[in-house]
Amino acid sequence: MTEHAILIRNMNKYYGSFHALKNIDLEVKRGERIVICGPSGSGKSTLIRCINRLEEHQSGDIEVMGTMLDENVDHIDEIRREAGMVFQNFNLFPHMTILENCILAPMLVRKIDRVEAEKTAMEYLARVKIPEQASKYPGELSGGQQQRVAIARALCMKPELMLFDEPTSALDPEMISEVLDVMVGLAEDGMTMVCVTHEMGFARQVADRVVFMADGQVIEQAEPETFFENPQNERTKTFLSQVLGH
Amino acid sequence: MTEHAILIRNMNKYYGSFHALKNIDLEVKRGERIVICGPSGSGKSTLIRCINRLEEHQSGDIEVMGTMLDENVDHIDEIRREAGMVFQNFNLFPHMTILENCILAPMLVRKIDRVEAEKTAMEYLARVKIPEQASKYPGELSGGQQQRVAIARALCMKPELMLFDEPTSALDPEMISEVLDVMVGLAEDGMTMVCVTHEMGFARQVADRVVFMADGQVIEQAEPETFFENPQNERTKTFLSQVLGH
Amino acid sequence: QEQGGRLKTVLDRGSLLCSGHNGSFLGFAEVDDQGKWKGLDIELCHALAAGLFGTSEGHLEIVPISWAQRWPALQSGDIDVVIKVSGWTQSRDTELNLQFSRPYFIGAFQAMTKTELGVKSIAELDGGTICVAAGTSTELAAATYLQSKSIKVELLTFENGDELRNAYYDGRCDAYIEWAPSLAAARLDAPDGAEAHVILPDVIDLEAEGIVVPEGDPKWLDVQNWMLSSLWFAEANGITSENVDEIRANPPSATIEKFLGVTPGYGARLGLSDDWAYNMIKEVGNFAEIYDRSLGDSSPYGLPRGINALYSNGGVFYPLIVD
Amino acid sequence: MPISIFGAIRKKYFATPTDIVVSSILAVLVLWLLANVIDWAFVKAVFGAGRRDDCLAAEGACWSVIASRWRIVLFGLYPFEEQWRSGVACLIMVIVAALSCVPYFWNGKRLLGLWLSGFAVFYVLMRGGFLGLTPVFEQNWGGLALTLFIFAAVCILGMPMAIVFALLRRSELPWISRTMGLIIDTIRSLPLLTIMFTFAIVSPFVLPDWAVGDKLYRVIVGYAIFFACYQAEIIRGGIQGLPAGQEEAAKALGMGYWHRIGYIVLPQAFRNALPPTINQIVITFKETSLVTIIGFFDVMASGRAASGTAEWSFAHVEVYCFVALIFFVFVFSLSRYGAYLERRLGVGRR
Amino acid sequence: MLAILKNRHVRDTGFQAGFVGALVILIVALVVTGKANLEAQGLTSGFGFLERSTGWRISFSLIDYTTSSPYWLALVVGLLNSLFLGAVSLSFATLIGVTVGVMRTSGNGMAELVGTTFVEIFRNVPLILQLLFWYSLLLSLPAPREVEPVLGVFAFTGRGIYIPGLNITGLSAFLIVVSLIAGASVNLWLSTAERFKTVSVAVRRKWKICLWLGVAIVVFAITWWGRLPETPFFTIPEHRGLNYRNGIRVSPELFACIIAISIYGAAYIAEIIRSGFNAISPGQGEAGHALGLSRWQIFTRIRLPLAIRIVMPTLINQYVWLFKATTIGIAISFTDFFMVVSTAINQSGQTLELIAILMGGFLVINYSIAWVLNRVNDAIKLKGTQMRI
Ligand SMILES: Nc1ncnc2c1ncn2[C@@H]1O[C@H](COP(=O)(O)OP(=O)(O)OP(=O)(O)O)[C@@H](O)[C@H]1O
Ligand SMILES: Nc1ncnc2c1ncn2[C@@H]1O[C@H](COP(=O)(O)OP(=O)(O)OP(=O)(O)O)[C@@H](O)[C@H]1O
Ligand SMILES: [Mg+2]
Ligand SMILES: [Mg+2]
Repeated sequence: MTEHAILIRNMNKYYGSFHALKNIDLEVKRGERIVICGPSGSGKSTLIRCINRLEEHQSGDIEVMGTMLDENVDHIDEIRREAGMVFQNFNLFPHMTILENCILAPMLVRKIDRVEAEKTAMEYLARVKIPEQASKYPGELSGGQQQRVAIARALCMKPELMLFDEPTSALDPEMISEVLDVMVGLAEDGMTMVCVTHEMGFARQVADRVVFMADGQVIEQAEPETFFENPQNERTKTFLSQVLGH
Repeated sequence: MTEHAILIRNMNKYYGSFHALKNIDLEVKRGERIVICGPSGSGKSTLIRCINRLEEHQSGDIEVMGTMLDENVDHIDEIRREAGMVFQNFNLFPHMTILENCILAPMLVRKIDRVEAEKTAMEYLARVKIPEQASKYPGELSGGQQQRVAIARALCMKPELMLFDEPTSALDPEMISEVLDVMVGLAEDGMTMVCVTHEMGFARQVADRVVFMADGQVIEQAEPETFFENPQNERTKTFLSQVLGH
Repeated sequence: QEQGGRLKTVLDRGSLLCSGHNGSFLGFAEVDDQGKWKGLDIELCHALAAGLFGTSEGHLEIVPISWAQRWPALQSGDIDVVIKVSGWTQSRDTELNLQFSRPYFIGAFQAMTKTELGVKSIAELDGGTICVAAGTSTELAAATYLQSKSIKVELLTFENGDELRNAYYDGRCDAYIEWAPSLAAARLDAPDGAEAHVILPDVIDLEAEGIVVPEGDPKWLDVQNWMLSSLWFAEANGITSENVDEIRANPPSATIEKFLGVTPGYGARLGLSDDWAYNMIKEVGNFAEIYDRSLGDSSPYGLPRGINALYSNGGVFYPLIVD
Repeated sequence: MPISIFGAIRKKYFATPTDIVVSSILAVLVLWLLANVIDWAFVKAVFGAGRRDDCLAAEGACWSVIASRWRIVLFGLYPFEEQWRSGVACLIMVIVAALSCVPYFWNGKRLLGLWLSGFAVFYVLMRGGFLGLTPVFEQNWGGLALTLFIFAAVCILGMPMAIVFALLRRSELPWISRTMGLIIDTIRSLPLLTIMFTFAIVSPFVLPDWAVGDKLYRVIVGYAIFFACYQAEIIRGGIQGLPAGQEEAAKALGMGYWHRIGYIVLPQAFRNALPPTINQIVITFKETSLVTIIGFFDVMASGRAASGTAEWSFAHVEVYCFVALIFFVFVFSLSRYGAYLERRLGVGRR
Repeated sequence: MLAILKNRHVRDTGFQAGFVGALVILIVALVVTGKANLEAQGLTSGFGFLERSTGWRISFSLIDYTTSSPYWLALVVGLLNSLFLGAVSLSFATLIGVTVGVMRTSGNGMAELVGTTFVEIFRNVPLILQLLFWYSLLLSLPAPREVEPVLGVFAFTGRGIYIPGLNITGLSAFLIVVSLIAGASVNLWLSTAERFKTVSVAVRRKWKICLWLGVAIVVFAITWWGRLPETPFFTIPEHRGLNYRNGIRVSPELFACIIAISIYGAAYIAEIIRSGFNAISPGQGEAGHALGLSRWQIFTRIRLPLAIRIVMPTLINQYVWLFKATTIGIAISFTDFFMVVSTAINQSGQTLELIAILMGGFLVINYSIAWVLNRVNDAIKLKGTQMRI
């Protein structure tokens, strides 16, 4: 068992001829909580999606939980099982109830029997504070509730690592905090987390490290204190002044 | 030639059993510029659409430019020729170029020959500051440009009276001013205008009178000064505090 | 297919796949009120099945099939034999790799027209319109005849027998060329009565209708030929479905004794049971009976035998020698 | 503001002078047509079995032919004494079709189970050969039962094919999707008749003997492939209507290809594609009538056989009307149901 | 080794090779079996038979055809007949369909009722039944002897419909239609193509005048060249003997096909048109009203053009589908392409070759229809990104 949850070395990603990620190096230790930020189009989503192979990278190495992300299909499956992901648009399955959303993957992928899976699911739904919605359909929930279900669904797979891609950016202001609360709770329980977000308050509160990206490159990494109080790079400064200025 | 551009007396309008306009009385003199405002659903659009018979009223009299709006189809045609209208959603004809949009009605309705109609159209397009777009299609223009074309199209019929139904409410903020500029120019040239809008700045600047509607009734009419500084009615006050509060 | 293949295939299968119709063809293949096939062609199918298996009951499948599909269906094995009023033409015989049995029905092509037109011969139809069935040898014969006699008429073709007849009744054409049996049937059946129509005497052509089997299968062809011959033999010798048991019990001659399978040989040579002819006669009767039920006096058509009678009655058919 | 009934009628039919003229002309036309049809179909018509001679004399319709020969139209060549089986089988098919309109059955497994079991009962009942039921071979099936059989078989066979085609068509592997696209486009631009014709006539030549099978089944296979190509495009449309995030979310949960397809993509795609699917099924049912041209004894052919006898050969229009009515009842109710579904889904769409 | 099998690229390549390979093998196997089976039956394969003379008639032909014409000519006759039937009936279907579609969205209750009834009846009964029905109806018209021509020039008889006509060959009539369609297409191209945007309207109008002059000359030339020898150029039907002479006779088979396909197609097209009209936002009509346009002007200048643009893609599919439906003509023996091929199979036994020709023919025709219509669609579709209409 390696001590690294994620290890990215010299990774490059192209969309056609567009160089979306340039020589990315990133290490995430087990139990570490990383916040990635940066201007729009800087490649944050792309990076996080490369980690569980929703996008394919072209060169360099990615290792997740000690498994090398290569062309071997078993490795890809392995990594996806270990990394839970939460999207900006929730992406709940609208034709299934909340509970079914949560038990589907454990039953199919982890081969857990239904009773067991439901038990786990109800636990996590309780944890994100919506156990009473279990038999509703996603369309009947508010955005904030849906995002919490999405988190619970990912947790039901008992991942070692959680990836968040702007989990609050599609939400109305009053719902953002209820989702962030859940994420803070998760962080406090010691989950390894990589989180793309513009919620700087959240970054300050829970992040072990903030990674700043621009133009497909990692420009700066630092602990939140240092990052917010004393950014080194010009780009970072401009960005922070914009984001915090609001 | 009457001195009234519009004369509405005791007019009522029903949608089925819903009483949309209640005992409306309204006079608009030639050259006068009226702004109508009021909360959503108060019947502003309905009122303005009754004036050129896009909606039929059930009782009371409407007289436009001295022509009585009754069942006589010639009267309706006459009034529609004299009253230009600009809609919230522009409603340009997407299968015709800008120029064709502008010359269609003059040619068909006023029987003006093509060369003449194109000359007039280009004049008005120049006036709304987009002569260079004449051969493009509406789909190729921005919203603000489209709305200016819609104004030019209405002007090409050389109407005595212009009706505006929230001409800026479907526009992005940066486009609103370019449309309002055109309208201010029009007002300065002495065009009779009836304008439904929530742009209070515009109302202050050009309106001779502001009409406030609520629940299908005209609640209050006053000069802009009086209306904004010293509203009489409770409803007006609440409304103004909301609108100006933003 | 190897030699004798089709006979063996049929016997092994235990049932005969015979051609039917997608709709009906008056007198030859129709459906009665109970949904059962009847008509001359169908009776021959029954005869064949009875000969092969002792009885057609449970051993005969009438496969509905359209005109256009009979050859491909035969070649592909969808059906074993085409008994579907098919004329024996050279191109069919040679290019299509079909083999015809001896004819079992002779149809003279004639024209029927309305009495009120007062027309006496086909030549007088010049300038008119004539209806004819599409893609059949009728069409070809009519065209050739009209061409050779320089008669200028318009030929209209129809795929379907019903359509064709109705077209004529409805005045769609002045005359209607078909082989005589159909004409007679149509005339008797005319909505305005038989008297309103007259069959012109000109014989445009003769068509000999045979049973069709694939080429290169002589044993299967033999069965067809001897089935037909047996039906005529029975007729010539007065053997009917009524009296066949009686005659078999005390055969008047050694030939008949052999024919009915009392003494062996008649069937074995064909690869059939020796009493096959008996079974056949027992079930469907001799040719006269079949004809009578389908087209003759016992049918609504009442078509006289004419040329289709045995040679002894002025017709052209004759049994082969049973030895 | 009260509006009188006359007012409503006036508004709807006679609002403007043009409306008055149009309405009046149309009304006269409709009444004239209606009067003629009623006159022919009822007033001057002959009812009751076996009244051929009355028919010949009458000016109106001869419904007598239907009274005498309706069983042929419905059951075709099926043995007379056994026709109750054919009738029951048809009824079962109708019930199955009706049941699949009940939302309870709207999931893959139940629908499949319903149709398969319904179809199996249909087949066993028709074919017989057990429990003292005499065997009746396919050649003797006919009329409505044959039409329903072909229709059901085409749907049951075609639907899974359509799914496979659709999945291959949108495969990420370019050669597979391109080849499948070519096949689908080619088959879609051929007339159904030529496909049926080819499968009926040509396939025996190009298939090895053991694979040939009965002509009926060959044509069904051909029709099913044709159906599948159309339906595949419909399903593909349904899949494309899904947000990309659905598949990604499933991937991120570690679900494999078949799980994603089976649990996430297809159930939603079918829901999206329901209205066009019903439309396609309606068309399929109607076009089943084409098999008569390639020599089957379906309800069209049996209709023609019903009037194709010396006795009744003048009464074909009446038989056509009867057959048309049969089709109309089936097709109209199906398409109405489709329209209802479309509205329902349209309202519920978020 | 196992690792290689787990490699995604290897797998992908494997799947693709497997799929395409299996398909190729299947096709090869079918062809080989087919050849073997046919040889076993002693049938010669190959396309040599196309040169042989047919020996059968074709009742309706646009070009010269006799019983001694070769097979390929018969096939051409069939193909032309199919195209002819398709062109005529699709035109009528469009005409009727648009009318009914408009009726259903007209706001006149009576028109809506009639339109709805029309669509529901004709969409819900199989085409083949409708065809047989119209055919029986046409055949039950009285015989020519008993028919007095309507207006002195149109005779509706059980033997066909007689209309006045030019005495020209069918082929030249066909060519005239083709040149008119070509003229219309070029016209459309001139008025919509991007590259002529810069040319002023007046100049374009001159071009169009030249274009139509050219078309007129071509049409006239074709007409002249295609005159039937020794007949007057223009004739009207008249009684002669048992039949009508002169004028143009439309056979009941053709006429029934045209009616059936037009009406069946119209029912479908009407639905498409209706959905197109419903998709237009009411604001478009209101804008027209506000400008003082009349109802008719709004309809012809705004709503109809918009509706057509909206439904064009759906219509294209519908046209291809309807063209395929013309094969139904075989049910009443209209000698279209399919009927000719079917007869040819029956007469020559060259099953495989003829089926290949049949499919090839339809593929070419349908791809051409789709291609042409898609060009039209590209030419007229709404410009720009804003698709809200
Ligand atoms: N599928 C794709 N094809 C081509 N280019 C893409 C694709 N997805 C993203 N890009 C480009 O890659 C760059 C990085 O995109 P990415 O979505 O990772 O940005 P981001 O940092 O997540 O931005 P945001 O904050 O807006 O989500 C952008 O310039 C984007 O246009
Ligand atoms: N076609 C219609 N049928 C029935 N009710 C209608 C119709 N159009 C408008 N109404 C109703 O009439 C009332 C007045 O509508 P109107 O559109 O005139 O309001 P408005 O003042 O223009 O509001 P907004 O600021 O939202 O445009 C509303 O309650 C509305 O629901
Ligand atoms: Mg992003
Ligand atoms: Mg409004």
